[in-house]
Amino acid sequence: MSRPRLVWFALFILGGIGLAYNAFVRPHGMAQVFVERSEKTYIEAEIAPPIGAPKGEKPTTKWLASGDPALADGTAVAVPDQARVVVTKTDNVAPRIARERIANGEAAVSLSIIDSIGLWIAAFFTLAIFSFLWRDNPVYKFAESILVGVSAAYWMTLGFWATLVPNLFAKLAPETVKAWSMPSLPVDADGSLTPFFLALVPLILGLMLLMRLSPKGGWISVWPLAFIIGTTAGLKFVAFIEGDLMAQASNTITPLVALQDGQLQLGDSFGNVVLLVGVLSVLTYFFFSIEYKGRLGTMVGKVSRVGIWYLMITFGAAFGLTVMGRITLLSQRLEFLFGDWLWIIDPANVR
Amino acid sequence: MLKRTIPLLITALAGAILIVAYFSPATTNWGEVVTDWMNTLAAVAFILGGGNLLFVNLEKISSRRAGWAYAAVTLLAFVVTLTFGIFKIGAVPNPQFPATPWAGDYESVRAPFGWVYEYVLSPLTATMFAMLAFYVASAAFRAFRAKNIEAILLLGTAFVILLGRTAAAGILTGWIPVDGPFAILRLDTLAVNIMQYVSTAGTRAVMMGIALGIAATSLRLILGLDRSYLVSD
Amino acid sequence: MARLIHSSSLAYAFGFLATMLWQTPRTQGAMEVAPPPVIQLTAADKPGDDGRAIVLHWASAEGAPQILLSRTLGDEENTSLVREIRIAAAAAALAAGATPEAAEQAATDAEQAMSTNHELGWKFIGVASGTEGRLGFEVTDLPAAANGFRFRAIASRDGAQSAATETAASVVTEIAPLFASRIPLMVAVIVLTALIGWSVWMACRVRAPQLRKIAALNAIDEAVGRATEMGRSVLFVPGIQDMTDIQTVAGLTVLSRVARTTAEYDATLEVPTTRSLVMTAARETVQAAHFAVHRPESYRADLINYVTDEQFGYVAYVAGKMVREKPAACFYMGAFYAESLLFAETGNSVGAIQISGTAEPSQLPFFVAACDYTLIGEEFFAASAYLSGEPAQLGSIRGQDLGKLLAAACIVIGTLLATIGAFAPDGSAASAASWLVGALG
Amino acid sequence: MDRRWIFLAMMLAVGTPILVQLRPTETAGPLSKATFDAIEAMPEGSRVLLAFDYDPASEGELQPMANAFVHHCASKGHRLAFLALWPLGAQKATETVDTILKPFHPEYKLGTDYCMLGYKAGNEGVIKVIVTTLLQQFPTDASGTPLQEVPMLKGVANIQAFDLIINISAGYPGAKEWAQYATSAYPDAFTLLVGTTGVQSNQLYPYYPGQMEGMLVAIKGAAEYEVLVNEKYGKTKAIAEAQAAMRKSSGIGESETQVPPVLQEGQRRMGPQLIAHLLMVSLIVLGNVVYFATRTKGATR
Repeated sequence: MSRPRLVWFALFILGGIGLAYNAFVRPHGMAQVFVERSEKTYIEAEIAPPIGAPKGEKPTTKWLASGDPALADGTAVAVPDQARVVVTKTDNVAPRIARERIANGEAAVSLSIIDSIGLWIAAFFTLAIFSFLWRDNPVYKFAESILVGVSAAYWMTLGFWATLVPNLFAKLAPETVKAWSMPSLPVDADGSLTPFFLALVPLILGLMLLMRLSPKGGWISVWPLAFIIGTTAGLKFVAFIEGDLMAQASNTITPLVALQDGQLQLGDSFGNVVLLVGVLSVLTYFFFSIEYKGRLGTMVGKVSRVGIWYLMITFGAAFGLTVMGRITLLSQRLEFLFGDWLWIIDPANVR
Repeated sequence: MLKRTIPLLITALAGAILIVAYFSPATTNWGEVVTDWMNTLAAVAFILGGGNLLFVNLEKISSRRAGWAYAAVTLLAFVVTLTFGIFKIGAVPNPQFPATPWAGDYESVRAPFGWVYEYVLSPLTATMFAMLAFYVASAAFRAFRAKNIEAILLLGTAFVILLGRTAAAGILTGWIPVDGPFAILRLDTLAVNIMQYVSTAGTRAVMMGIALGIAATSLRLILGLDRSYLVSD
Repeated sequence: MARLIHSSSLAYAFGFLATMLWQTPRTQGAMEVAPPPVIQLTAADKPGDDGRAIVLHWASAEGAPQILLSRTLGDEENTSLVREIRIAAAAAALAAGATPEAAEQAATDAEQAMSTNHELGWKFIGVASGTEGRLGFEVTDLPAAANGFRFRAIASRDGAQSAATETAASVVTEIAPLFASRIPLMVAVIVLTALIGWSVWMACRVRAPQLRKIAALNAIDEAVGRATEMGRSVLFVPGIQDMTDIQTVAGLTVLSRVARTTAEYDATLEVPTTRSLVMTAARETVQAAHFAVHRPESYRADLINYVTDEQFGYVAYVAGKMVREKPAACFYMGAFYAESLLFAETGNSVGAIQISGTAEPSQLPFFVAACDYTLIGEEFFAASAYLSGEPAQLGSIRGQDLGKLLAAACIVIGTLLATIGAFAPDGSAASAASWLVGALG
Repeated sequence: MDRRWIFLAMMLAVGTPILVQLRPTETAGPLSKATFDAIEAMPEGSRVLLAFDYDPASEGELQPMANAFVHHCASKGHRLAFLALWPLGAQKATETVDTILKPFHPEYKLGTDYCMLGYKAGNEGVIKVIVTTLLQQFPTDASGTPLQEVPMLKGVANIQAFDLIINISAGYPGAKEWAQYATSAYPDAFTLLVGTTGVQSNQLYPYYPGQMEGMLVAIKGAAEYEVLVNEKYGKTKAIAEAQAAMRKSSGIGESETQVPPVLQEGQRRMGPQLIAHLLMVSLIVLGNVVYFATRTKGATR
């Protein structure tokens, strides 16, 4: 066995022993998730319009929990022949409280095996990604493959349920979608649902786009692409002139001398001058149609050099600010490993 | 014609209509309608993406290309997650409509899809993001060298901000009185002043430039000057 | 039976009660002298808007610090008020022991009584100062009302209130053909379009402008050349946004040039994308580039692939790919977020030449620090035109510059006016400056 | 030098303070004060729109802000509406309600005191629409209740009816878009407060104080704001009761009221931050020492 391998092997063994000690010898172990299960019965009930409501108002049906007071006082009447539905609700319980309640003999509280396994999986993937810092390795490659597959499916699912169903299908075939998966789909005033034929446009464009998957008709997918590029260009053209160009120019217009109660504010005045010089010199840097040659060109070149200095300070500041966020992310990941998984720190005082 | 002229016309027409539409109360919602369509198209694009992913990985596996086993892992992860999600397997019933299984909450951590998110996707992406802490350190070590004025300004500012935004600022310069003539030298004050004046100036000008750049690029697209994404007939 | 009253109707009733209290002149315990009522209350549709605002004017006596304003209800508000009142009347009758039929009758009576009760159907909209009546008080966000709105104003001082003054006729809001508030923007759009259009025309007819050099652009050929020499691939990352971001489109224009060069040199160009629409567009772009240099046979669609829409899934994939395949040149052109540094540092560790371009101000520092060349902000958009070499596109860059000149002129003039105005806050310079600030946004 | 040494140093610089639970004291800067004051100045019962535009990836920086914002607003008695332009933002909003509103503000009732509008796809497009009509984008709230039946939204035609918008933003769409499409488009109708990640704060400074009245920058901003909020609302009666209940059920814990740990997350994270920043600074110094040393050598050779 080569030396680096030996080192790795030793590290793994040591890590394993550490984990075993942590999990079995320390009083409360590690990586446990506790849950409480409770059952709730739901009944479909018809609620008549209140007395005095304008004529023609129809009764509504609604699912109510079995203990709902409306069922008791007769405001809501259970729909006949409708089976009751029992739903199991699961909630997380903090480990310290859970242990207490289990000791008191509460059967509803228990260790959730599936979630505890989940914690181990999450810890494994965290370490797998970190291993890339050492070098590329099979564990990282495995994690990367999982990440690509899961995330592509995740976004596809979200796109389907959060956009395609409500924005496309619900407009094309509202009755069907309402019965199938969106019982809360709003109904028109006269109680019927009318399809929204304008939704045919994205449907047709979408189908054209999917032609890309076929070997022959791929060229037609350029049409929806052209539509997207055109509309994007139109929308952004106006939005950026209004929101960035004009608004920022407007924000820059401030008096160079800052007065407060007739007193000159030296610091603020200086700041305003610095700001104005900065905006103008950086704008000069972005002048493309003047070469840095000749009298004018040399001058423009000098001003734009000042602009570069401003840019460098801006970038330095942005860099410093960003570092903060990145370090927070790392400390959060380490808190997960030390806290949620290993249980060697407990900042929230729950274990 | 079909591959070039019509797409150019579509781009020009769509762009021009949306610009004009912004100025009249009667047509302002056109932008919203079109944005809605684009969102729908983006969702259709997920299907296109999924199809492509299937195709590429199946090809890798069937031709036994290097790393085909990883392609199989990707494929398996994709298919399993997609099945959990699209079919809402084990979705938590919606308490308002408990009898409609398809109205259930598939994103809950109690449903398989939500479980995969919570314990697989979320730690993976968060850790990938956290890797940045290491990369900013190595970039700072490697790239922040005082080679010339520009580099000195860049690293000097980063230095001030890094110190000014932690408790170190108080330790190093906290003794300078806040309302004294040298208050500007306090690291925290200096950091705020740099951001408020110098860095704001830089950012503003960059943003104005970008706005003009976007406007000009949009115009080039609408006028059909820039058509690099189109294959000639 | 109290449950019959919907909780929202309770809230409504409270609001209603509050409105009544605000409006009813207080007579008892009137230690304070009520101010004289508001006079000359007029309402007019606000011109140049989307039909949702009305401007009120009034005159009030000196010393009436607060004017309480109300309006009549919109159509939907009226319908729901009728419903609330009917249900409340029926509930009251039931609570008093009436039969359901009698309760229904009580509801109908209450509805009929509404039409004669003038105090019902007013909605409190806000408190204004006396001076606002002179300048014009804008009532915004009006709901739809077929018959328009009437308004009432009550002067108030120290809790003592005057009699109510009402507008005589209803005012119907009108939808203008154009937004008056967007006219400055429209002027800006037209001027900018004209400047760019004129520059394009000049460039085509007279002479293309001479442009200053951008180092990053000259480096493109060098980078591709080096990759060819070393026999390694070229990696192009078109950002992580969809085609709905102009940066992605600009990035693809740069891709078009890179693809031409790689096609000429016969180098391998890989383009992993994070959106399938971008993949579609990138394939078209690269194929077009191969056609342009007459090497359509060397185009390979399978090198341009969708990975995943998830930002960090994509990053994990591309970073892994870089470490394994060690591309000799990496291009990052488009919209980037946190991944900018992950890419740039990984690319650096495998010794690639790196050229980047983005208009995300927050990511520029990382590219500037870690890449060999960076197109900063506007440079990135100009690059696509630079690279084409076509006079028309080069002309549009000159138009962009003229736009900047105009913006800078506005800032300088505005600042001068504002500075003069600082010494004379009531002078014409100050008002000119504030007009300019307002017109710009 | 092998950059893996740098990686190791960073791991230690962040890991050690977490293990020893180092916590420096914070004092609030002007931006955090402005943010605190803006919420403080609103009369009780004001309508506040909370836009949760982030996801778990930026949770470390932004969740402490979200917690403090919600606790502060609820302590002032404001009515809260949660919405999200990021798909996972809605989930974050629910979590924040569960960890802050439910235990420390048990009097808050869904519908009358707060409501969940949920996630809506469409990025800035959503903002553009809801500044004029809320119903078009949100016909129902997150649980499917028609918006007209949500008591706290009675009579709300659009988001101009809100007194305050608080945006917790990790990028696009987020603070910039709220400033562009809400406050720039309707300057008089909105007061916008923003909690943001360090990375995009530089880009947002130009909007302060014109389009935003306050801004919390990164974890430092969160920690400062926490200090301000906890000073005034860290040990309220509801918190004391929640802690007493917890002590009763578990039989352990201190008898005195403590500021709940969940409201101190930002301050806690400042420990690793301090050490890591010092490491960064020393790395820059070291890098330059190495650079100048090798350069001088090269020149003499």
